[in-house]
Amino acid sequence: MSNKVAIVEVAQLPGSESSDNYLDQVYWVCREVFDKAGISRDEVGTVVSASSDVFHSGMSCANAYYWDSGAAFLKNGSRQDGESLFAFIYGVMRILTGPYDTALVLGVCKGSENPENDMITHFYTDPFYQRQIGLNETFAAALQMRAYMERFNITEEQCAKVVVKNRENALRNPYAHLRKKVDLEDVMNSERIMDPLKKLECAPKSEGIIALLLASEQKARRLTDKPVWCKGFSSSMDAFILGDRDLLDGQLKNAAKRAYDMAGITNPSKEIDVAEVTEPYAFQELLWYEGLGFCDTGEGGKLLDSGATQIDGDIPVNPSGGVLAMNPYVSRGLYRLVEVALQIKGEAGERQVEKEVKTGLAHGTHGFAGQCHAVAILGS
Amino acid sequence: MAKHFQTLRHDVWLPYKFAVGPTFKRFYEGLKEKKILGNQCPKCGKILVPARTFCPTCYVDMGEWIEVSQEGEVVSWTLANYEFVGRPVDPPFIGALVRLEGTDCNFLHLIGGFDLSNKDTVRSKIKPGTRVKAVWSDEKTGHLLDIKYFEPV
Amino acid sequence: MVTSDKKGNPIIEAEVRIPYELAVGPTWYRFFEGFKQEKIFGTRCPKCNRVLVPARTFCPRCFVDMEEWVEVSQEGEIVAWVLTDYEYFGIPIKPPFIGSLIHLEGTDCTFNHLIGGFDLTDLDTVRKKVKNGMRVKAVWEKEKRGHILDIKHFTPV
Amino acid sequence: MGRPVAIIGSGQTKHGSRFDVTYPDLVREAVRAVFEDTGITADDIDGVVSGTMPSMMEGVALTHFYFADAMCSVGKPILKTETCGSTGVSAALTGYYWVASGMADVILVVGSEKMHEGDSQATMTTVAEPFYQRFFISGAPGVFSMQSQMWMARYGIPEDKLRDAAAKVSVDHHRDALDNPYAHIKKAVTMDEVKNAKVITYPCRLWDICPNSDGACAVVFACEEKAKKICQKPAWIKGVGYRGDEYWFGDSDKVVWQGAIEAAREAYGAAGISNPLKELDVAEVYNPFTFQELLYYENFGFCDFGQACDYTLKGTFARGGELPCDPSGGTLCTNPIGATGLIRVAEAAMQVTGKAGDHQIEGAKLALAHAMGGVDQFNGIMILGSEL
Repeated sequence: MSNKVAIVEVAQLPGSESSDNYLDQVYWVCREVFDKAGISRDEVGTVVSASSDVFHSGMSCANAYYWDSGAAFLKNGSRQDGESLFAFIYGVMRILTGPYDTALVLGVCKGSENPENDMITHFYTDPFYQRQIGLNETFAAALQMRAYMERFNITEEQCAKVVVKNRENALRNPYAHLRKKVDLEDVMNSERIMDPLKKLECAPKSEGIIALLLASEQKARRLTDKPVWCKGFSSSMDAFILGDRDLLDGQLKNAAKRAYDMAGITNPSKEIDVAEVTEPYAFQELLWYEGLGFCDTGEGGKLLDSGATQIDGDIPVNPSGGVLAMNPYVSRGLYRLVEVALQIKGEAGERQVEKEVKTGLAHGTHGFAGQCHAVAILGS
Repeated sequence: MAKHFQTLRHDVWLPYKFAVGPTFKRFYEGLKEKKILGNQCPKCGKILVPARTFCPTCYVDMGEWIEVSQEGEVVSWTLANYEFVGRPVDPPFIGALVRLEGTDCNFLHLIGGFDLSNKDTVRSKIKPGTRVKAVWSDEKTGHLLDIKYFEPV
Repeated sequence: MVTSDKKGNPIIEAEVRIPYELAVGPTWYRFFEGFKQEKIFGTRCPKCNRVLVPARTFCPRCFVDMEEWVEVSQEGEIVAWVLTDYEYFGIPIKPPFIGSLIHLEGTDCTFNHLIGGFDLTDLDTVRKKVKNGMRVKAVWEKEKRGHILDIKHFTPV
Repeated sequence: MGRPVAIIGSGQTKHGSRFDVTYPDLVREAVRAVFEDTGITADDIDGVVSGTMPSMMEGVALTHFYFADAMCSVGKPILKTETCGSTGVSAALTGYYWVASGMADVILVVGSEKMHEGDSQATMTTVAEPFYQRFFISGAPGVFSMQSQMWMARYGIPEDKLRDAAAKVSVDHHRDALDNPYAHIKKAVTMDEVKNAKVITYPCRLWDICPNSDGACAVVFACEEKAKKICQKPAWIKGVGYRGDEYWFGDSDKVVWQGAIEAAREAYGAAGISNPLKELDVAEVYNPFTFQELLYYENFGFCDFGQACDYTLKGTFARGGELPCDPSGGTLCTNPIGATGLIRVAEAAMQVTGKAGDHQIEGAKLALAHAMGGVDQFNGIMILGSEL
């Protein structure tokens, strides 16, 4: 995909619990994007947001509630439910189609107002089979982790080290929710809530309200010196029943391949300069390395051990601290995307990676054990 | 959840009636008779359990109903040690994927029948490929937990 | 447990209850603090000059902060009303009740609240009593809890 | 704008009370119907769009996971569009933009709802937030009752005349639904029955209000090349429009309703329509309430403000009239919410391709499909034509 749509500006709110009202926060983050881009609300063409009703503070038809706070009064807009990278993808499609030359993309989830994620994800289940066994996202992840350890000899320490790496990175990210260093021992000794999964290997429940302004090539060049181009994207869905799937060979490869093809990437481990992946459970970051083609199947643990995915490595993964440090369930995919955009712009502050960033990858996942994946490739 | 700022508590509290449909109805009736029922795809030949209306791969109506084996191998398992909403039983309990003999998918259920209080003991007891068999609850209501759990053979 | 619907189809009945706790935030907080003093506050938009009630953080159309607070009139005209006389699971107010849109004097939108203070059991009597354009005023509860229902209802003047 | 996009076929379930099947099986019924209608298979589809109402409606969250197999979306890219009552049209728009942008050639759009499994009024209550509006908005009928009163007051429409016009809308659509094999409510009603029916929220009476339905609809969107290859008579998308108002019900005018007016204007502009009454051959207007359908005639420019009752009473919008509206019986007779807007789109496509069977409007070439959502907040429109 040539340079047709760019991210012009981004704004994000921190993940920690805020006493502010939801609607005010949505307004502030949109206001910030407009002010940075130097445009008024009237100039915005279309608005696409991402939110899920169950993660939406107990209000149904979520986008009705924040419609005008999200700058969409009397605009042509829409909403994506579930993975927030969908909203980015849909925003890009709307600009490509026209007549709009700008799109505001919004991710909205005030996790502090919601009950535990496990309670909410339990309602992803069908009422007839998996709900009766008590399945939720953590339960499914634990089954996936055991299978991963046993099939490929991934060790518990390798999984735990993902937490150490990402939580350390989060110390440099002012927006991260958990900003406290943990060491390997802390992780290994944390409560085994769903053995082999330990408490510190599970992402928290965070706030996350985030906005970005997309523009067509012509418009983007007028609005910014540093456009970040959308190079490719895709998503892929897996079967619903957990027992019908190979939990270690899911749909990520499919989503990544389609996105790489669009972006003309043939060797991701060489061509991707930085990646932000959605790892609500620590071991998943290793498994996603494989799905994204950063290493071969079963080699995720070794890639981590090599140091390549550290912030100063060859292919830094989650320099922001990732989802383990901040998990605004619905908007976490857009947080990944915005972090990659900041890395490409060179505006990631203390968490800016050392190497030059030309091409970056953002990944989002939703559903049990990665039932649905989305991948977006950005470039300078 | 006491917070240091003013909040408004409200619950989403709603009633549902889920349509069971003929396929799960028959599956539940099997459970009442201590039978685990699957069915076979006429196209790819796979046997899926619980029984389905259609084959998720071939998208055709499933064919013949089959009583499947009550024994199988553990594919993956987790020892749950915390209380969560919707839990099938109080912790500790083991959730597992079990490949029942002769079937072509993994069956989500529980493993039990021995002391679960120590993770190391549990780990020595359950290995990949460990054979387990269904243990039935005394009372059958047409619910997945009519099978109490699977226990090592 | 599987039961049956009216036609004998198998169903499973269940209730789902999910708890949420919402941050009130400074604008609602100040608005409801006003209620404790029996005052209704709106805010004025510095750009379009409209006064909106309840008070807002920002103007939804101009997308700028609304920082000027104004106490608005407790009297206004009924713009529309509806008598609800059926019940459903979780209905927040016990029927019969009248929901309405009221144009409070000096504001530039309508305010959503109840009309009451008289017998609501018969639609025809209610229709004789309540007309669009009629003047109503706020009636306050004695005990205030910083809640939209600290105003008990609006009643004909 | 973008490349040409066509609808190459649609499929609907039998709508109504469907406790006979599970929710995914109901969805599959619509998908199988669209495969039959178009002759394509899952392999021909590049991506899937799913649309439903809030998770709270049926107690299963993120239903696109639940329907993954039933929608043939495994291994494919997916989008999940949800905009309250306008979901069906919003999902259709997603399918349209996906193809028009060149990012896919063939997209399957699926809308569904199984309202009998939940409590729709209780679910609607959760659409209003608990700080302010929840206590005063008594489900959907209350909102529309207030809207119709404001309309009556603004134009001085005599109550008897409005009552007669709304009753005629109800009588006509209940008769229309008898000719629609998929419709839910199949019962002819008389003017007297409508006017004397039980008051739900004054002035809305029982026969002025749509039912709760279970049902699903599937529509396939394709680019020009694929459409011409697969389908002999595609329905071309001539224009789309969508607008949303403020969240608070009391903030904007719902009589001269800018959201509805602007959504129509955007779609008409793209389709080159300047006189909708003359140029459109049929319209599938979202009409969960008889009074609201009348109000839409005015906002969509089918007639002047304050005139809808007169036009309706002389038969302009009935079958055989100048611009037949909702010959399918519309939302008034069938309302599986997440599917409802998509059914409007499917019906409009069927009309311009001559596939509407017993409720076909002869020679229809240009059709409008519409859906509304939120507390009178969202309006979405798609214009379909028989010619590219």
